[in-house]
Amino acid sequence: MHQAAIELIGINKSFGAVHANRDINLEVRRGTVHGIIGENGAGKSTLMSILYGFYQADSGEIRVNGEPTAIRTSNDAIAAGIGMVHQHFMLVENFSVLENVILGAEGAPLLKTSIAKARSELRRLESEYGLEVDPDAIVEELPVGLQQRVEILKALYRGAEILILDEPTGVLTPAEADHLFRILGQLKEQGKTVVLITHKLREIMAITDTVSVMRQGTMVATRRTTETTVEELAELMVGRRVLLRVVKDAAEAGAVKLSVKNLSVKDQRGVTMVDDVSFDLRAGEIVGIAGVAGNGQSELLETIAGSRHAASGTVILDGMPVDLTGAADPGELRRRGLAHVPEDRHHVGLVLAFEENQNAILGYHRQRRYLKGPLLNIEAILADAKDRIEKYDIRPADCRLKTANFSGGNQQKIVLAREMEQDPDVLIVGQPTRGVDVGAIEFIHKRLIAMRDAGKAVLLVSVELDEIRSLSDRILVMFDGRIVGERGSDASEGELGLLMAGVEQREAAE
Amino acid sequence: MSAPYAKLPAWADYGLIPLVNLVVAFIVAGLVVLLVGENPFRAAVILVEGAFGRGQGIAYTLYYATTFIFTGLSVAVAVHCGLFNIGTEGQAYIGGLGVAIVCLAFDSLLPWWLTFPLAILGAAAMGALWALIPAWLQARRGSHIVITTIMFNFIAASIMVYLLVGPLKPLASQAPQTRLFLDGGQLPKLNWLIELFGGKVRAAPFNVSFLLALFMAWLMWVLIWRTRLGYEMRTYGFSPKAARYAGISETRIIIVTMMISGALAGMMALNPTMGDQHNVAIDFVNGAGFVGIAVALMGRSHPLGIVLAAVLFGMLYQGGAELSFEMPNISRDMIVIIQGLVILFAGALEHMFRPSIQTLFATLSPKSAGLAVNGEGA
Amino acid sequence: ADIQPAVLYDLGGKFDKSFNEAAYNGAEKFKKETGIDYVDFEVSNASQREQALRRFAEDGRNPIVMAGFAWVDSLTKVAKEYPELNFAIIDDAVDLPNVRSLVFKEGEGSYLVGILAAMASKTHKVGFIGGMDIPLIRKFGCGYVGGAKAAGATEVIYNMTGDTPAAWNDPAKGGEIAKTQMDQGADVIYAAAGGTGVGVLQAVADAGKLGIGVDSNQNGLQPGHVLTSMVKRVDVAVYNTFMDSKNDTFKGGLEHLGLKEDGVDYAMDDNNKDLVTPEMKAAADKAKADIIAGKIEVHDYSTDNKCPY
Amino acid sequence: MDVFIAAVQTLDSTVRLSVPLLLACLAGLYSERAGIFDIGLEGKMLVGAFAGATAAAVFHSALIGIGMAILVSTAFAMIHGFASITHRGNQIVSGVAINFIAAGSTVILGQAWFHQGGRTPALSAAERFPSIVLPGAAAVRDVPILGPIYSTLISGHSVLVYLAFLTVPFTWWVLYRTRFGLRLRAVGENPAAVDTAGISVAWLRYRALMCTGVLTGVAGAYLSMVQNGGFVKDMTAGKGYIALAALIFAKWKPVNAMFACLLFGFLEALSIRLQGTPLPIIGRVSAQVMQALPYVLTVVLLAGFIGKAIPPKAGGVPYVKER
Ligand SMILES: Nc1ncnc2c1ncn2[C@@H]1O[C@H](COP(=O)(O)OP(=O)(O)OP(=O)(O)O)[C@@H](O)[C@H]1O
Ligand SMILES: Nc1ncnc2c1ncn2[C@@H]1O[C@H](COP(=O)(O)OP(=O)(O)OP(=O)(O)O)[C@@H](O)[C@H]1O
Ligand SMILES: [Mg+2]
Ligand SMILES: [Mg+2]
Repeated sequence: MHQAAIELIGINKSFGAVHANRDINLEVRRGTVHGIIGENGAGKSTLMSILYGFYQADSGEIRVNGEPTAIRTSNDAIAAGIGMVHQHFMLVENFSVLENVILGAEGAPLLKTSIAKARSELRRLESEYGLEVDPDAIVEELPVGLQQRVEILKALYRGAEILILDEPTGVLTPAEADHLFRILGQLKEQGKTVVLITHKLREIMAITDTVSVMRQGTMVATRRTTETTVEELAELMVGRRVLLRVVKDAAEAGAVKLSVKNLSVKDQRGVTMVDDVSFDLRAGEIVGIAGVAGNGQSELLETIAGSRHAASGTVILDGMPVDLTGAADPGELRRRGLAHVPEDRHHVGLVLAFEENQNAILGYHRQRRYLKGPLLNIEAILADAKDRIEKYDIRPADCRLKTANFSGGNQQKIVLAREMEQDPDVLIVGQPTRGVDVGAIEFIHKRLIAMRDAGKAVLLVSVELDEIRSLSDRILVMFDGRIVGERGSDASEGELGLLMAGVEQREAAE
Repeated sequence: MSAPYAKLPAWADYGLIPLVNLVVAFIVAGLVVLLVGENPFRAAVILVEGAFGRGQGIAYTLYYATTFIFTGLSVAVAVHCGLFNIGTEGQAYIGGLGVAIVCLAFDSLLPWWLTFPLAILGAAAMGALWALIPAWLQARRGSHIVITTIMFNFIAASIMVYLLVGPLKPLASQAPQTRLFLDGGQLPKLNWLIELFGGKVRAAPFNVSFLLALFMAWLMWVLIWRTRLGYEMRTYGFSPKAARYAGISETRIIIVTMMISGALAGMMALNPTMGDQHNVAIDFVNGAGFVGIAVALMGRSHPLGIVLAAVLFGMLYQGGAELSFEMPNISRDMIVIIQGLVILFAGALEHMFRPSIQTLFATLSPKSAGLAVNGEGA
Repeated sequence: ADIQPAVLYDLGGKFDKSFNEAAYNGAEKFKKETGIDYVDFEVSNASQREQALRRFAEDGRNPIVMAGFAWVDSLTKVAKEYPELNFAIIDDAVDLPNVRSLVFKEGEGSYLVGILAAMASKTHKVGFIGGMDIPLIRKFGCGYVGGAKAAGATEVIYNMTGDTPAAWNDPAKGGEIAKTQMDQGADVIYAAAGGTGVGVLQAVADAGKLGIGVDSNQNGLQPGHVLTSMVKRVDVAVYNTFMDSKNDTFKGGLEHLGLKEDGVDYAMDDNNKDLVTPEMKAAADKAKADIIAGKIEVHDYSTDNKCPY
Repeated sequence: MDVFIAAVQTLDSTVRLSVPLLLACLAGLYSERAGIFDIGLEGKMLVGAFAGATAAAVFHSALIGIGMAILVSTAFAMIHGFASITHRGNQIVSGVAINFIAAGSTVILGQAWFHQGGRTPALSAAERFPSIVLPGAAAVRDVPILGPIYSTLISGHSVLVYLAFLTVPFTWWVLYRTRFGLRLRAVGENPAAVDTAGISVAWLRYRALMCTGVLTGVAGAYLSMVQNGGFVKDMTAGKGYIALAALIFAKWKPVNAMFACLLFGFLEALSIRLQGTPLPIIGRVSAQVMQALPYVLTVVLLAGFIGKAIPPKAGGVPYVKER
C-alpha cells in the first residue's frame, strides 16, 4: 500500500488580496506525526482547512493514500478518513457533549438510536484513550481542555485515520498536553496519521517525526525532526535568529503597588470561582500565577481589573482601596495607573471590526489627549497608533487596516502596545502569548521584562508553565480558586505541576 | 470569493453596484407593469420624470425624502449600537404630540422661526421619551427591545387617537385632528430653492425641515465617527464584552442611544405637520417608520447612504403618484410592489452582482486586480 | 355644458365596500347614462390630497368631487384659487361659494336600522362594531343606540376595532368581536367598520345570527343573514353633483342629506325581504315618517360630541 | 355561574385569537432557530391568506385552497432564502421587502381577478374549514363546570385550530428528537460547526425556511378560510409582528411559544370582552384604554417576570467563511 497518507500538490489559496497559500507541496507519511510550524498568518490553518474541505483551494491537487481525491466539503474529507481539531473549536456551545459528537454523524433520522450508539462508542473511546468527559455535560460549561477532548472525540467517532490538530496545546497545561501527546502516540501506534500545528518548538521536538515550516504562505522547508534543532526551526520560521531563552537579571522589588486581601468572587451561577485569595504585588517584580485553566485565574484577573464584581475582600491599588462590590469601573482603575491585557483578545481586548487605530485607544478613549471637547482627536489617535506600530513592529504597518486582518501575534502586540504605552504602575497580563509565534513571543517577553526593570509591577497569568517560570520572580499556584502555594522562579516544573494538580491538598486532607 | 479577484474602486462599490441593482429592480418591476398591460418603458420614464423632471416633482420628492431621512437616521443610530429599534413609527407618532403642544400653544404668539426650535425640542423630547421606556427596560430588566418597541407602537396609536378625538380636536370639526396651526406654526416652504435652479414649483410641501434633516444627517455622522459617545456606541454595538472591558456602562449607552434614536424619529413629525398639513392628524406617520428600517439598512447605516436611500424612496412615492395619474391601470398598490422590489434588489440582494462585477474588473484591468499580498505575518 | 368630472377617494381606497366605493358607483352611473367619462384618483398619503386636487384643477376638471372629511383643509386652499371651478366634498363642510358640502345624517339612518335590529332581536340585546373610535363612527353608533333603545332593546353592546389603520381591514378581529358580542347575548350586530365589517357579517352568518351592513347595500354579502344595510347615498350625491354641473344648475353651499333628502335609508331587497317582517317594516317606516315630519328628533353626535342615548 | 360561563367564553375566544399568532410564531421559530431572522412573517401570512381564499373560491375546495396557501407562502420564504442565504443579504431588509411585495401584489391580483377591491369572493361552507364538534359535546353541555368547558372550550373549533395546537408538540419533537432538529438548532448557534461536521449550511437553512413557509401558509389560510370567508386586503393587520414578539417572549422555544400566543390571545379577548359593556364600578372606560390594555400588560409582564431572552447566537448574521 502507498506510503504517503496525504499528498498536497501545488495548493494555492487566496482570501481576497491575501495569498494565504502559494504552490504548497506537502507529503505526510502514514503512521507518522507530522508537525507544521510557521508565523502567525503563515497559512497553516488555511492549508489544513483546505485539506479538511472547509476552504476550497483555488488550484492544486489532494491525494489521500495515493488516490487523487476531490475534497469539496468537510463531508468528503470525513469520508476520506480525515478528522480535524480546529484552532477555534467548532463546537455548539449550548449543546451537550453527546450532541456535539453525533452532529453530522447521527445515522438514523431519529436521535434515540444514534444517541444510544454514541454513548457506548464514547465509553469505548474513553477507556481506550483515557478521554474521560461527561457525555451529558453542556460544552460551554466545560474548561477548554475538556472542550478540546470533545473535538478529538468528534474526529475519532467519525473513524478518522488522519487527524489534524491546529494549535491544540495553546490552551492546555503541561499535564494536559502530555496527556494529549500520549494519545497521539497511541494513535500513531495504531497506524493512524497525525498532523500537528503548533507554535511550541519543544513539542515539535518531543513528538513529531517530521516537521514542515511555512512562511508567508509558502512552504520553506521540511526536516526529519531528529535531524534539526529548535534554533534552526525558529530561524526558518521567522527568517532571522530568534533568542528562545529569556535573559533577565534579579529583580529589586520596591514598594507594594497592588495588595489583594481575602478576595472572593462568584460567577453568575453563584459558584465560588476565587476563594479568599490574598497576595501583594511590588514595584519592579513580575509575579506569575500558575494554574490549570479554569481554576479561577481568569476571574481573579478580571476582578482586579474591575470588569467583574467581587463577592468580598479588598484590593488596594497604590494604597487606595478599589471599589469592587459596587459597580467597579475599569476606566477609573486605568486612570489610577492599572493596565490590563485580557486573556481573550478576540472578543474582549479588541474590537476586530475596528480599524487598528480605533483599538489603540480602547479603554483610554476618555483621556484628554484623545479628545477635543466631545469630539475625538483623530490626529492624535492616528499619531499614537502609528508611533506604536513603529515601536512594537506591528505588521502590516497600517493603522487603518481592519483589526481582524492582523495575525494573532500582531493582534496581541496591538493590545500590549496600548496597555504598556500608558506607562502604568501596575500591569496585569493574561495569556500574553497564546497562539502567538516564537518571533512575537520573544518580543513580548522582552517587553514584559523591560516593564519590570522600569520599576513597574507586573502580574502575569499564564497556562504556559515555561512562560511563568522564565518570566516570574515569584510564582503563585492557583487551584480550585485558592492559592495553594508560593514558589521562587527556581521552582521545578514537576513541583509546580503537582501543586497545579492540587495534589498537596489531597495529601493535607488525608 | 476565489481568484480572479479585484479590489473594486470606490466609485464601482458605491456607484456602479447600487446602480446595477436598481436597474435590475426596475426591470423586474417592468414585468409587473407589463402584466397589467402598460408599457414598462413609458412607465419608467413617467416615474423618473415625475420625480425629477419638473421642479414641482423634485419638490415633492425631497419632501418625502425629508421624512425618510429622519426615520432612517433614527433606525441607523440604534443599529450602530447593536439595537434594533422597530418602534420608530410610534416614536414619530408621539413626536407629533410634541409638535402639537408647542404649536397650539405658541403659533398665535410667536413667529415660525421661534416656534420651530421649540417644536424641534418638543418633538425630539417626546420621541426620546417614548424610546426611553423600552430602552430602560432593555438595559435594566433585559426585556427585548424589539418586543417592547412593537408594543409601544400600538400604545402610541391608542394615545394619539384618544387625544385627537378628544382634547386636541376642535369641537365643531368632524376630523380627528388638531385645529389648523396659525402662521406661527407653519414652516416656510423651500420651493424657491428649486426655482433658484430654474425649476418651477406651483405649490409643494417641500419645507425647511429638509434642511434640519440634512443637518441631522451631518450631526449623526459626527456623532458616530467623530465623538467619544459614538465610539462607545460602536464599541458596544460590535462587542458588548469589549465595551465592558473599556469601562463603558451598558445601561447608559443603551439608554442614551435609544433616546437619540427616538428624538430623531420624533423630529420626523415636523415635516408633515408644521411643514405641510399644518395640523396633527390621525396616523400622519403612515408607515414612514417601517420604510425607515429599509432606508437605514439600504443606506448601510451611513448618513450619506441614508440620504440617498431616502431620496430614492421619495422618488418612488412622488414618481409613483405621477404614474398612477398618467396610467390609471397602475394603482397605488402597484407602487407598493415596485417599492418592495427595489428594497429586495437594491437592498437584500445588493451582493448578487458583486462577484461577477469583480471578476469583470479583474479581467478588464489587471492593474486594479489586487496584488497577491502575502499573509501578513508577525 | 360639456364637463370633465373628477372623483377623489380617501385613504380607504376606491373599493372599500363603503362610501368611497359608493362615490365610485355614482360616477359610474353618471358615465353610463350620459356617456361622459370622468377621471379619479386614490390618495395613499395625506400630502397627495392637495397635489391631486391641484392637478385636477389645473387640468380644468369640473366638477371635482372628493370623499371624506380629511379633504377639508386642502379643498379650502385650492377652491379659493379656482373660483371658476365647482367642487363638492362629502362628510364635511367647506364654506365657499363654489363648494357644495354634502353632510349626511348617518344618525337618522342608523336610528332606523337600530329599530329593525331591536325588533329582530330575540334577546333584546344588539351589538355595534365600529372601526376606529372617531367622531364619524360615533355618529353612526349614537343613532343606532337611539333607535335600538327606542324599540325596546335592553342593551347595546358597543365595540371599536382598534386604533391603527388596520382597524378598517381586520375581518378576523371583527369576526372575533362579533362572536364575543354574541356570547354576551347579542343576536343582531351592526358593523360600521369598512373591511372589518366583512368579517362581522361572516361571523354572524356562521352563527346563524343577523348582521347589518353599512354605507352601500351589503345585504348580498351574506344573503339571509344581513338584516338590512344602512345605505348612505353617496352615489346619488355624486351623481347629482355631476348632473347639476352638466345642466349648469350647480349650486354651492351646505346640504344636509338625511331621510328627508333620501341621503340615508335602510336597504330592502330580495336578500332580506324574508328577514324584515311587515310589522318591523311598518315600525321603521313610521319612525322614518316621524323623523321627516320632525316628530322624532334624532340626536346628531357631531353637533355637541355627545350621545344622550 | 354566568361569571364562569363568561370566563369559558373568553378562553374560547382566546383560543381562536391565538391560533394565527401561534402558527406564525412557530413558523418564525423554525427560521430563527436556524439563524435566519424573519420579519417577513406578516407578508408570508398575507400571501398565504390570499392564495388560500383565491384557490378555494376558484376550485371550490378548501383543501386545494390551503395547499395553494402553503405553496405560495413557501415560495415567498424561498425568496427570503435566496436573498439572505444564497446572497448573504441583510435578513431584515429582505423581510421588509417581502412585506411590501405581499401587501401590493395581493391587492393588485385580487382586483385584477375579482374586481372587488382586492377582496376575494365570499367562500361557501364547502370552501372553508368546518368546525368539528367532538363526540358527546352536545350530551355533556349541561354538566356543570366540565360541560361548558368541554362543549365550548374544547369542542367546536375548526380542524385548523386543533392542527395548530398539535403543531406545538410536533415542533418540539422535531427540534429535540430528530436529526433535522439537532442540526437546525446547531446551525442557528454555530454554522461553522455544522459546516465542519460535513453538513451543508445553506441547504439546511433552506429547509428550515420551507417549514416557515408551510406554517405561515396555514396561518394565512386560517385567517381567510376559517376566521373569515374570503380575503380582505391587509387582513393580517400586524399579526406577523405580534407573532415575532411572542417568539422572543417565548425565548424561541415551542411550548413557551404556545403559552406566549395564548397569553397574547387572552389579553386581546379580554380587552374585547371588557370593552363591549360598561364595567362594574368603573363604568364605561374609553375605548382606547381597552385597546391599549393588551400591549401595556405585555410590557409589564415582560419586564416583571420574563428574564433576558438570548436569541440563537448566529441569528441575523449571514454565514461567511471567507472575507
Ligand atoms: N477566513 C479568512 N478570510 C480572509 N482571510 C483569511 C482568512 N483566514 C486566514 N486569512 C488570511 O490568510 C492568512 C493565513 O491565515 P492562517 O489562519 O492560515 O494563518 P496561520 O498560519 O494559521 O496563523 P496562526 O499561526 O496565527 O494560526 C492570514 O494572514 C489571513 O490574513
Ligand atoms: N474571517 C477572517 N477574516 C480575515 N482574517 C482572518 C479571518 N480569520 C482569520 N483571519 C486571520 O488569519 C490569521 C490567522 O487566523 P487565526 O484565526 O489563526 O488567528 P490567529 O493568528 O491564530 O490568532 P489566534 O491564534 O489568537 O486565533 C490572523 O491574521 C487572523 O486575523
Ligand atoms: Mg491558525
Ligand atoms: Mg493562532
